[in-house]
Amino acid sequence: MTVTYDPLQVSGRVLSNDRVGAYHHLTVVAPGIAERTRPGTFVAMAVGGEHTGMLLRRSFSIYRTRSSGVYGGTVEVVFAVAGKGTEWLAGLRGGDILDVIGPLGRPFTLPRQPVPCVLVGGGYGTAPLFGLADRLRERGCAVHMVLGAATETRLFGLLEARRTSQSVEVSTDDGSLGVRGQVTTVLPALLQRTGAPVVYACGPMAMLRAVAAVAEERGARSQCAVEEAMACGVGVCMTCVLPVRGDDGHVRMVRSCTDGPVFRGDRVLWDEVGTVPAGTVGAPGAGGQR
Amino acid sequence: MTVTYDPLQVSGRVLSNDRVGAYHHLTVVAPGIAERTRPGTFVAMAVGGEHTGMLLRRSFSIYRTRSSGVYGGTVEVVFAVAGKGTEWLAGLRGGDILDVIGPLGRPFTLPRQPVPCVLVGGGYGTAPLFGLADRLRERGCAVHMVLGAATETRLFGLLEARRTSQSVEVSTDDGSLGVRGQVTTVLPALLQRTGAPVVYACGPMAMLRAVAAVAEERGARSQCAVEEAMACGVGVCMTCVLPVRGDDGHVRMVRSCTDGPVFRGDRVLWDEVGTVPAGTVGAPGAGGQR
Amino acid sequence: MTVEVAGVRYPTPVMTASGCAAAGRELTPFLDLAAIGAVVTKSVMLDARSGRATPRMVETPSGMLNSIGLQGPGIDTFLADDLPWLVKQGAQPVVSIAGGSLGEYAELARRVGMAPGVAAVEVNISCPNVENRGLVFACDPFQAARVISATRRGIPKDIPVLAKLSPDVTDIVTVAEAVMEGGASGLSMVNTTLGLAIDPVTLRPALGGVTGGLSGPAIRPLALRCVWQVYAAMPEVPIIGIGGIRTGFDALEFLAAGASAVQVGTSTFHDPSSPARVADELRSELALRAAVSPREVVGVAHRPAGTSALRAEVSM
Amino acid sequence: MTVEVAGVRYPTPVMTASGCAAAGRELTPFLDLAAIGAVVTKSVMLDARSGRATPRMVETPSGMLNSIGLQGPGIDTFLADDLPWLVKQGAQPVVSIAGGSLGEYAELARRVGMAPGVAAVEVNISCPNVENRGLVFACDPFQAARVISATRRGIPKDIPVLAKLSPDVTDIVTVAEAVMEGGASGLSMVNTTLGLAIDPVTLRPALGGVTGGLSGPAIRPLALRCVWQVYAAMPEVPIIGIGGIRTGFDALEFLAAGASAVQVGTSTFHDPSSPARVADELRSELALRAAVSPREVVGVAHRPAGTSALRAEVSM
Ligand SMILES: Cc1cc2nc3c(=O)[nH]c(=O)nc-3n(C[C@H](O)[C@H](O)[C@H](O)COP(=O)(O)OP(=O)(O)OC[C@H]3O[C@@H](n4cnc5c(N)ncnc54)[C@H](O)[C@@H]3O)c2cc1C
Ligand SMILES: Cc1cc2nc3c(=O)[nH]c(=O)nc-3n(C[C@H](O)[C@H](O)[C@H](O)COP(=O)(O)OP(=O)(O)OC[C@H]3O[C@@H](n4cnc5c(N)ncnc54)[C@H](O)[C@@H]3O)c2cc1C
Ligand SMILES: Cc1cc2nc3c(=O)[nH]c(=O)nc-3n(C[C@H](O)[C@H](O)[C@H](O)COP(=O)(O)O)c2cc1C
Ligand SMILES: Cc1cc2nc3c(=O)[nH]c(=O)nc-3n(C[C@H](O)[C@H](O)[C@H](O)COP(=O)(O)O)c2cc1C
Ligand code: FES
Ligand code: FES
Repeated sequence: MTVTYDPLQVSGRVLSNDRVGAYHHLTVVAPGIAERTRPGTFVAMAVGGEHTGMLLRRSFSIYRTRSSGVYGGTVEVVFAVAGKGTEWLAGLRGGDILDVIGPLGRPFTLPRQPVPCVLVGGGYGTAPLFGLADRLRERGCAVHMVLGAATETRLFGLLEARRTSQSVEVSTDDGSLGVRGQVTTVLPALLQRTGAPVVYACGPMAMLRAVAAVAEERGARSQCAVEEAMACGVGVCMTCVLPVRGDDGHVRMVRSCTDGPVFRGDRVLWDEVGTVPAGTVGAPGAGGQR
Repeated sequence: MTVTYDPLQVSGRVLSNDRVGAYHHLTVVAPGIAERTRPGTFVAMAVGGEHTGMLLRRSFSIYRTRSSGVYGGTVEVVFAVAGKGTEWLAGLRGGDILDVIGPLGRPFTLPRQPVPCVLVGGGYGTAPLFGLADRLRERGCAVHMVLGAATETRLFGLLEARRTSQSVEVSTDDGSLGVRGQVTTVLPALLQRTGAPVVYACGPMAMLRAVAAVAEERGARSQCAVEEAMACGVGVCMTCVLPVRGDDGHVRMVRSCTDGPVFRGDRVLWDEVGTVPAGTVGAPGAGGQR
Repeated sequence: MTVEVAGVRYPTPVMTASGCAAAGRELTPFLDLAAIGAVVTKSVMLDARSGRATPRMVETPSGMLNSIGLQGPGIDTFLADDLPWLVKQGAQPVVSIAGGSLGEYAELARRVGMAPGVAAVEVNISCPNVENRGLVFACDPFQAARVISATRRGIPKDIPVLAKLSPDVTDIVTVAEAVMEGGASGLSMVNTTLGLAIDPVTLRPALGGVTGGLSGPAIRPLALRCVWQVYAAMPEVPIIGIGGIRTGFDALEFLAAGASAVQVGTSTFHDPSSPARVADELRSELALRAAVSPREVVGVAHRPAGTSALRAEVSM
Repeated sequence: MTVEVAGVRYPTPVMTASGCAAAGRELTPFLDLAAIGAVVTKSVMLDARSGRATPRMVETPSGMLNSIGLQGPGIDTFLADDLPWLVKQGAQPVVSIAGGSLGEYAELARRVGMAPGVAAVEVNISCPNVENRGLVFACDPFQAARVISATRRGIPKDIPVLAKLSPDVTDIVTVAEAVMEGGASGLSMVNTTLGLAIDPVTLRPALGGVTGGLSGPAIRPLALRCVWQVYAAMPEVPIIGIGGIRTGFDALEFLAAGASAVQVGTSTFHDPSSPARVADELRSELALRAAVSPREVVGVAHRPAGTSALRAEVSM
């Protein structure tokens, strides 16, 4: 509904682009974006160069920002090569120009009280949690992290997590590091032990859904950053929707770019993502625009 | 009708890409192409990278080749930035990969006797004449060159011409170097002086037409390398045609990529390029494929 | 660079395209809504619509497919919230409406016709007609004309009604003639063309809605051809050119082919400042050709070679 | 990877597209003509044709426009020179014919029908009918069907006649049904879609022929949609998919949508080895999905989600 922050469109210069395990860590000089960034927001990057056939921007959670420095403010993202756009991004070298819009979307909501918090990241989904952790600590919240991935090389930020968090738990599907299993294998006990009333999560949809369910069972709130295919990233196209129950109890198809990417876990109809659930406001439409 | 040489398709590595006056001098490692190159043939380069919206190759006369070297055989071209494809080429750096097909087309026909020859180049059109000059000298022909351009910075290869040719004349439209005027301002006297029975020319269509006319007036033969927009460069699309009179006296729309780019100047219907002259074989077609 | 289209004056010839700018609000960080040609709003229907299931988009070479399904709040919310907001911003609101039946279009027109501040009404006729086996209005000259007359009746005389045509027809001139006879004040050309993509994992259609609308630079030559054909047949009819416009030169192409103004859609997703940037670039393209106003180039591509004064001024 | 289309077996499902490979000769430095699916030759007319004036092409975003005007040597030269040469190479020649009247198609068919070595005849019906105000045959189901029956009569029973459809129609299924009733053995889908571009210097149409055919990846979603619609209506009809195919996955998309084979056109201009390369890539795409033959994926996109065994094998 509302644009929380005024995003900027910046033609930035790439400062560095390094491999980190299975991921790429990209730093771009993008003055002005850092100052506006709050944890959980994202950037949308133009890919492919001027005469590309790829029209749509690619979205990435903001990993870190620096408001200034020798080169001016920077934005950092961590990404996996998933297709042709990220492949192009992976080929960027220092000095190349990159068009960035950000910050976009709504950030994680921070607790008013200094409560213990659990932060769950799946794969590169850990990236936006470090900025969140900083903010939480500033407010006196104890930060416990859970990092999960398919395999060890797909974990991101383990050392950083260990350095900065009260506790860190790790799960991998193949057991190559930490507990063999999913983040939800370790989450219930951690919630129990820490008594955390809130869980923050970023990662694949299946993980978010499972985390939201565990949180709900334990009476904790969850804040989940989702990833839906976005054509515009700024709220004008209506491609990025998912079914979310509003304060009024009604389910609506809600834009994840402007109303998200962070949603309350108990509000998303996880099982019905990819459908228009019966009873959604305006459903089922008879006919309509293709 | 026939493919004179077997072209190769090579994924080459850029060795260097330097500015030379108003032009760019690009050297690509493209093993195999050098051995097949004869003066007047050209290469077609893919532009824009893998996910580009630019589907068609760009054609360039071959300036020089080296059959081998530390890096393997190389091909060199000289080009002006004309639009988005050449702009992209201008941005290439050493080490970048470039897809090259060549050599394409028919070369200049060499005289059987060691006669004096006049070589006329307009702008970057001089580039393919140096290889031709080498071959002519090998056969004992005296080589006289005329270089023309709009202005001094658009002349290419003047020093090289001076170093290697019997005589060099220069014309510029603005008089910034040499004679003020066109190549045809100096050509008649040069033909007279040298008694050359053949003129070789490469440059803009208007220049070729004028050169062919002067040659014809003086009873000399001309060999002109034309530049028509080409979609395929290899003879399959029929986009690159111009009206040419054949040995049988009939005018046909002839492909400049496979039947050219070098044509006898007295065979091209210069005034009717861009039309289908009345009397052309198969003209006027009633209806037809769009 | 103001232009007049069907009696209404717009600050520039470059508007947003329906469905690519929502109701304008989200673009305010990137451009000044009052300074662009117009804000053409997302097609609104009578009632709230959830739209289709996701995935709703697929990127394609130099284009994209979308299958949104006209998600929206319904006309009453639109008229209560979005329209007054746009008017307050000083924007020129062109309201796009879409319906499933003649009655729905008529009712929409009645309500929009009573709202203050509407610059023009654009009628999206690329909708299935629920009363005619779901056939799209825009693909049938007769039905298309009926929708336009039903709409026209509800809209005050001084507000132009623009019929938005689909390119997916054998003969676009016939449809254009029909809607003009039906009472349209001008034409918006074109809507998306129907396309499909296959998902690499499921090998099923990639879009939730199976087929979707293809847009972006990929379709520009097709859209330009439609404008060219209709202008050639009816040079007096105001046309707004739409389809794959990304640069000022692209906009100029549409003007030369016969459009009096243009809309920028998909390009906004790449660069949200597009409608403003394209206008700036168009200004330079016109200056380069010593054209004093956009009007001067409208339809110029139809004049015999050499008869336009514009040519001589260019050196490219 | 052999496939059968309308009773003829081809070494691979990937053929050249008419007008994008001449009569095959020029591609020999880049691929083995005998190893590709088929060489579909440039549409040939009864008499020699000069074609249109240049410029004959414009590059467009992810596509191109062409206006060649069917330049060619005429059927007799073709049958005397090109066809025997192709047969000698061991290629599968699919002969494309084009005419301006029913009589011309009939006469072409008669002559092609007598020539040895023809694998199939493809009928390019995207030509103006000189006997019907220049209206394109392919845009009128009735005329399209008449051309096909006139052609069919001249061709021996064992040689399939493929009707090549234009996407520029309101309802492609109707045209498909008509040509099948007219006696077509299968469908080649699709030809180029009509487009236009403006020259930046003259501001006149950039093509000598004013409008031209748009091809390349830009039109792939449109072509796929046509194949999807026709297969959905007539799953038993053999379809050859054409339009913007550049990679093996693109070819797979067409198979999944319902094509039994594909043709590669514009991509050949970028990479002259395309018809062979796309087949190689298609082989990998099939292997990735544990499909043993191309047949297995034909039309798979139409089966309800989850019912195909292919899905489980992919990990992308
Ligand atoms: C809010 C948000 C935050 C994200 N944060 C990160 C991050 O921090 N690190 C990271 O590696 N990835 C992140 N992603 C996913 C990332 O955007 C996709 O991996 C990327 O768009 C794939 O582009 P591609 O061209 O490589 O893939 P292709 O498959 O070639 O892309 C084709 C189209 O589909 C879209 N698409 C494909 N996969 C996804 C996806 N998973 N999510 C959204 N759109 C997709 C692309 O944007 C593009 O439009 C995020 C996505 C969103 C929406
Ligand atoms: C046989 C041959 C030899 C050539 N040799 C040289 C050379 O040595 N040096 C050099 O600078 N240029 C040469 N050219 C011209 C060169 O190919 C064009 O300048 C180049 O294609 C322009 O591409 P672009 O993308 O920058 O321009 P754009 O205008 O963006 O190109 C759009 C399309 O038009 C075609 N096109 C545009 N201008 C020309 C042109 N003049 N000739 C042919 N096609 C054109 C392009 O190939 C492309 O398909 C040669 C052309 C031919 C046919
Ligand atoms: C995501 C999306 C949504 C659209 N929604 C509408 C719509 O609601 N009403 C309408 O008339 N056109 C709609 N269109 C079509 C555009 O207004 C425009 O006609 C078309 O996209 C071609 O222009 P473009 O290539 O500049 O996008 C939509 C297009 C897109 C891409
Ligand atoms: C330069 C060119 C010439 C063509 N000539 C013919 C032709 O003679 N007959 C025909 O049926 N199709 C012709 N076509 C259409 C192609 O065969 C094909 O249907 C179309 O280009 C779409 O496929 P593509 O995107 O792979 O090129 C031609 C296409 C191009 C680009
Ligand atoms: S991505 Fe366009 S509205 Fe969310
Ligand atoms: S460029 Fe294709 S035939 Fe000459």
